[in-house]
Amino acid sequence: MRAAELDLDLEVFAGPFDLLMTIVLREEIALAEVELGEIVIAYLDHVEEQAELDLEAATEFLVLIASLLELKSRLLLPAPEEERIELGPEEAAEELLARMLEYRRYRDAAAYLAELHADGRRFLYRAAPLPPELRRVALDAAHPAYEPERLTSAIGDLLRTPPRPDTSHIRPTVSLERRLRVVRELLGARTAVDFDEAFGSEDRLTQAVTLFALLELHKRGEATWEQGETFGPIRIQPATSSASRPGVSG
Amino acid sequence: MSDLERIVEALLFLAPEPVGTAELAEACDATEAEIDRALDLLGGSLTGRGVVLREVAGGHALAAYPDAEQAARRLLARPKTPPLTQAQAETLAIVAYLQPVSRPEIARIRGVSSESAVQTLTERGLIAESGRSRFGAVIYRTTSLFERLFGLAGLDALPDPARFDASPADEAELRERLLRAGEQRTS
Amino acid sequence: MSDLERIVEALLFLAPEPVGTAELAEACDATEAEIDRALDLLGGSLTGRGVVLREVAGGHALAAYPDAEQAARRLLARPKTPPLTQAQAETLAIVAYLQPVSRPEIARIRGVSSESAVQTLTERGLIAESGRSRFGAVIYRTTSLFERLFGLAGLDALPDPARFDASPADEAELRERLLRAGEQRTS
Repeated sequence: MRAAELDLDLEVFAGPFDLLMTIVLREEIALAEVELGEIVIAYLDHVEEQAELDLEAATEFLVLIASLLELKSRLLLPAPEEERIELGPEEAAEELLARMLEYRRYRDAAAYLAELHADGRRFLYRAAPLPPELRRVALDAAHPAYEPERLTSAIGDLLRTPPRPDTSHIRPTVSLERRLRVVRELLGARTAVDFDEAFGSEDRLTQAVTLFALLELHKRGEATWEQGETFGPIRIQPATSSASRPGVSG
Repeated sequence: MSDLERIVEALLFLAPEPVGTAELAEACDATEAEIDRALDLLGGSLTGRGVVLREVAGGHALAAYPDAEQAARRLLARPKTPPLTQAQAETLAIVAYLQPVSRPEIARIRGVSSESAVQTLTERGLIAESGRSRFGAVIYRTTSLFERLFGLAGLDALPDPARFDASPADEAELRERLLRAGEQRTS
Repeated sequence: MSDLERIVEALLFLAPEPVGTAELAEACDATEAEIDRALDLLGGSLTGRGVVLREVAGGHALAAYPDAEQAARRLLARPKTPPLTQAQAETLAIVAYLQPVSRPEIARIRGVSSESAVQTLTERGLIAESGRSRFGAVIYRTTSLFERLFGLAGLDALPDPARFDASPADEAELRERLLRAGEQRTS
């Protein structure tokens, strides 16, 4: 169902949402008297009835309700004094006119582009791959085109991060919460993670706490992990991506 | 058909992208004037054939003769590319004329957020991100695919945008109407 | 040239693979005998042009006239060298300085997934897959084309990143420091 068809039963109005929008815009109903909160509640009720969220309809609703909210807030809140003095009806009209003219230019250019597109679409280009003998780049046809400095400065950019604060004077702590977050992020982006590859370069304490985090994730059913043999690689998978759920071993 | 013409035809047949005159001259070991002449002759000799010569995206390219489009879509099972929606066409026009242009600027001119149009145009390869503005907003440009699909020899082949401006009479009428509306509201 | 001949020429021009007579007949809504005749005429009319009609396994195909091969090699087998984007430059620098290096490692150092940069650099022949790590991740090295395009006599001719911070003593330390910086970026 489109948001516009949402049935409303409000104090000042009963009927579909888009009709309300229309009469508000025609100023047949004073927007100040419409309880926008009720509309939102009506919409949420409707969403709850539906098993799933129709993203397009939800977006449409948000756009409509947002524009109503803005309109209403403008009605309710007096404009700043100076703004009112500065912008007489004539100036306001001029400003609006300038914006409309600018938009119109691109609206009409858009119509022109749409025509070009309709015409250009009729021409089809070849998409066949090159014959194999032409696919390999000839090394002797290559001439220097890049400055090695580009690479050095790129490495420099990657090295140049604020230095790690010196924490040698305090006992190092590694937060379980943070390790949980790190592992979750990693698992969110990949289908499987190798422990050594991901955390092998961390210090021992971090590795240990990470292992704790893994135990926790396993307990919560968010991840599974396996180790084929003692000291062998540990493979971690998010729970959703693995059909079977091997236990912890090794 | 001269040897040079044959080779130019063969190169355009093979090339996956439009090829510029200078590149053709270099590959054929000929002058640009010679290439221009060969292209002229080639274009002429293709009249009435199944392949046409087009000048697009800063180069020359062969394309199938448009009347074969339907048969080609049947053979290659290629769906027709959908036409542009109003929002997409407007967004594309703004990027084409104002590039490089940021997303907030597009939204300001269109008066509505244009996220989904920008995204679709990016997915279709008609516009592409091209760095960031001073204020960190992603900025966009049109791509050479845009020029190819719209049959534009280059960006400068776009007509002067002033051509789309309202006539002075239209502008006067619009102003008049706005002023009247303003007066009604204040009275 | 008849309409059917034009359409057949257009279809063969577009098709990435040889097309059989029956498929052509279906696409053109014609009989196979009509297609055969159109193909005969088309083959004849292409004599002396830059594109020839070939009968190959599985059907009919257009191909570039063989004498154009040298020019085609000059035009098409030439490396593409558009300016590197920041993402590409960073990815290439990581591979150049740390090779062999795995994709996860590149992502960790850059703090973002670098799939598209890796793909573009691979397509342009600047880096290449070079086996797999112990954990099955693809690892990359730079290619000899890379050395050519950067005018490097060899990998040890890469400039020392000394002017950034203190110079890392060796590659292992450089790797360590890059990984640490990468982690700080993402944290």
